[in-house]
Amino acid sequence: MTKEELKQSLSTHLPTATFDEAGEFLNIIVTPAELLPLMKDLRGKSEYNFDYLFCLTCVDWKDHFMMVYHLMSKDHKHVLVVKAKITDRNKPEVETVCHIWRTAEFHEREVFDLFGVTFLNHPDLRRLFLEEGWPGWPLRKDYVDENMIEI
Amino acid sequence: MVIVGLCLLGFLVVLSFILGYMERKVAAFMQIRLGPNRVGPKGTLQIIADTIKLLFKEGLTPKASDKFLFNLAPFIMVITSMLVVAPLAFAKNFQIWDINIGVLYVSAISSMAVIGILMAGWSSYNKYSLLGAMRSGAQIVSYELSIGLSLITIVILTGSLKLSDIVMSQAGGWWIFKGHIPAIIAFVIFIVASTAEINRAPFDLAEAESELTAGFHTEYSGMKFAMFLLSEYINLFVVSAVAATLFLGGWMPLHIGSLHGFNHVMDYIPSSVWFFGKTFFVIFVIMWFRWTFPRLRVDQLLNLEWKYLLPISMFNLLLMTAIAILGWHF
Amino acid sequence: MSLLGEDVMTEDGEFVINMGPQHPSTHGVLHLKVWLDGEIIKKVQPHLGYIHRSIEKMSENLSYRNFIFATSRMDYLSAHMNNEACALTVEKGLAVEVPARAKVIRTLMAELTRLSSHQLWWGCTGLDLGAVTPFFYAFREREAINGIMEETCGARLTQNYMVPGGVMFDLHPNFQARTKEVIKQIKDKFDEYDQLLTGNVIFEQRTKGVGYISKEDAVSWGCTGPMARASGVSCDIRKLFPYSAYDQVKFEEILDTGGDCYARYMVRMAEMKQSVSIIEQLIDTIPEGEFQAKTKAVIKLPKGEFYQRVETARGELGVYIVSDGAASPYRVKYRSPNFSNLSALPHMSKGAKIGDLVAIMATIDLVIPDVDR
Amino acid sequence: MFLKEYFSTVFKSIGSLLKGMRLTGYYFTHPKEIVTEQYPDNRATLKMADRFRGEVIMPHDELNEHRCTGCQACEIACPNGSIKIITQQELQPDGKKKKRIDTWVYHLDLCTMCNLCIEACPTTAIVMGQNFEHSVFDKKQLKKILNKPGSKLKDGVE
Repeated sequence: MTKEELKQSLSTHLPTATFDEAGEFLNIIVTPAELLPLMKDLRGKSEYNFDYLFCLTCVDWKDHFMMVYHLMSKDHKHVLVVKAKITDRNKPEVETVCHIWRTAEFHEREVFDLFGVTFLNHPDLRRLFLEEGWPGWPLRKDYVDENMIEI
Repeated sequence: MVIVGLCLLGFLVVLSFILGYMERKVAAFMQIRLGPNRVGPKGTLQIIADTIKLLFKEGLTPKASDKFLFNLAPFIMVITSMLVVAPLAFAKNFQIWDINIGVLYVSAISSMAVIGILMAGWSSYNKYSLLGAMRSGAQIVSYELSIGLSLITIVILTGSLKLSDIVMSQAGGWWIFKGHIPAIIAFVIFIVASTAEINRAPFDLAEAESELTAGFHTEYSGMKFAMFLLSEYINLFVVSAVAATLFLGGWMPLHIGSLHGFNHVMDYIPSSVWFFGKTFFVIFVIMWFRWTFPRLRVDQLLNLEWKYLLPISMFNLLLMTAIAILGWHF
Repeated sequence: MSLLGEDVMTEDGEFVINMGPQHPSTHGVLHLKVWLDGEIIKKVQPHLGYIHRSIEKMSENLSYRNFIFATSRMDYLSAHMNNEACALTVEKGLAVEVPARAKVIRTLMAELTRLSSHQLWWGCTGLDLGAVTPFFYAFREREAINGIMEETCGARLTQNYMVPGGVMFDLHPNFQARTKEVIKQIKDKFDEYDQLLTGNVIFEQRTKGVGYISKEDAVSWGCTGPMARASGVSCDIRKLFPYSAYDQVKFEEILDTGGDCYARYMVRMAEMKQSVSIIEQLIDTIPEGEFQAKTKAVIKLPKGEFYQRVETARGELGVYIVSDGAASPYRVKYRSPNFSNLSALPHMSKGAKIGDLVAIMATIDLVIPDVDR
Repeated sequence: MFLKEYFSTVFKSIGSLLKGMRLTGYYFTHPKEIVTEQYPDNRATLKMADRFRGEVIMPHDELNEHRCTGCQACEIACPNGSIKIITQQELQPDGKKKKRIDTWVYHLDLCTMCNLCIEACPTTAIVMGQNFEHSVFDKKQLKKILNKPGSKLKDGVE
């Protein structure tokens, strides 16, 4: 499907979502609660068939977190960016998608490690790169490390 | 007797130096590099420098290890490998102990090496060591069979277990030429199985550097580690010497039928040169294996033995018996 | 956690060993906790982060010209492609047209890097499987390519040759002649590679049927590069989303359906030949002209998000830049190929033997700095 | 048929192994193929590529003059902060004040040889040197001051 068709189809599928077409790919922005059902449909429905999650990350926008999922379909060759806006900065939580795409398991651990976003129902949510008990979440914008050398 | 023993010890240490140097140079030339070339002329003293380094290194003993067995294992390794040297005929009329069951002695003592390996692996209290030792146990126990069977093919031809008799029986020609195809097959099987027996690549599963870091001698350092190396080289020498004695005529010079002129010239070369020449040729072939092939996996190793080497050598033995009975050998 | 004690053996009688962080075949500081039943692997758990250098955080504080250098240190064997990915992303944000000459130079350099990276991999695979000699033969050819790199880019491994808008310098005058000569040499050596490993019965036994991953699993685990192509997943970014000069050359996307270590090996071997063919097509037709487009001294990307993918020697590298209009990126995410490929390792090595684990790791072609970033 | 298969496997396997041995045997008997670089011995003839990036150097001419105006473009361009330029104001004969470098500090231990400072320099005051033998026993020696004592800015370089 082209960008337009995808938008058309998705806006009927999920009317509450907002879209952003400024970039290269079509972006769909949803709430964390809507994320998992949408993702299941995107993977499961044959007209979308997004079988390949090629990038999963998070952006800290100081007042909220934005989970970013880059999806691609190997068959249809279309790309979609799903974004989930997490407004609760103190207790960021979102459903895991690692049962839909296995690659999400490691990527979500990375996001948990560096941003402190908790993925509900994740099978093995531990720190990935940093040791257990590391203070803070390094990729957050307000992270302060006393050992950091300012250049 | 004591003097002979000390001489033999010194000889074996020097021999392992030579083999160590040879291995490095063979490896280097096969790998398009120069190898040791800094210490001494052409790097000949490199191995001595390494020995001195190992001598002065601290011999660490893991805290939780079984200290007695841990310290005993390298000695067992060296002693068992040295024992096998006794019945070998190094040159004409030069044999330390011409025991009348020489072949049996060789194959019995050489299979003792596994005890040292198991001891080292178990007492180290290291999981890699234990895995390496277990692999080695399975390996040596199974390859022992093929070695025995290929040795017996020659014993059938000679009718004697005495190594000096075996050498004398090859005065007219070496068994590898006289014994038709079965002797060649037995020779190949012997080389393959003994490579496995002495834990050298491609059968170095007990060490398996890329899997088990260093296998059974992971925890050894300093002089104790050097003893493992020493025993490895002595084993290499012994195995090659046995192959040379049984199949390539020991110290017997190369004689071709009735070419008397040629045979006469060959007789002028000292018998010890013949012996060591043959031995080093076999050593070179084993080194050649090591620097060419990838390592087998543990189940493939056992497959090779039980599915290929053992049936072939059994059949080969049958064939050889038939040949010996019918007197078809030369 | 102590090495001994409860970690030695689980209640089910499984043996727990720690492979790494210092281990001869983990290709860097990767730590694998392996649960064993005898020789058979029950479970593998990778522990990462021993060389995490937080390149993503560093990039947030560096300008758009400067942040590229650090990516050479991610997958150091495909430093060119990493740099290229960053440069392409910045160019996408700036909407700068790269001169045709720079495009061809980038492609040539990327293919040379791929060739040398695959050669190193070939040597290391041999080494991991216990054959030491291939390593030295591989390094001989790699050395020639590194020599070319050194002459044109000024460095052998971490070249930092790509800049936003093109390449840092023009090609060295010797480049064409020397590359042609080296390519000719390398083509002759492929035969030796086959003699030493490809046809070898021990090698075939060690790799065939080992570490199987199906097509569906490969997509789901996010595997890319030769590893996914060996399972039949068409994922060559050079074909799917051509960048630089890949639309001007003819080459095949190598696909295999084996999905095992041997298929991965064969895919890489065939890819080397494709790289040679790409270089041969481009080497005589390097267009004249500028090698760098004019960019401002201080680059500022417009507000927005930019994503660019390139095919490195190990798979798909994605660079995701979020810009807030300032002189340095607001957020940079590197979707590194090794990270996803490694995540499939526990799945692939289940039921294999210890020796197989080494073979699987070798044919995934792990570069740990790229996993940890 | 089973036997035929069995023996063909055996022969094929041995053949494939011999192929490998032939190759290593070839190299063993052809020592001319050895490619080892005899590094410390060939130091006299060793020539690095002219673009090789070994370290940052500041060329001085025979009058002990360099081309650095102290604009600090390199310092800004350096991603690692391995360059530190200390400048001072100098009173010119015509009464104007002019910036001039006092010390040009180069932390070789931090440098990644990325060449960005050389690219940034507007007066080509610094270039990459070919020397790569940087090992020292004291880390402090890796902090270098590139402008020679008593050197001054070359006339005409702005």
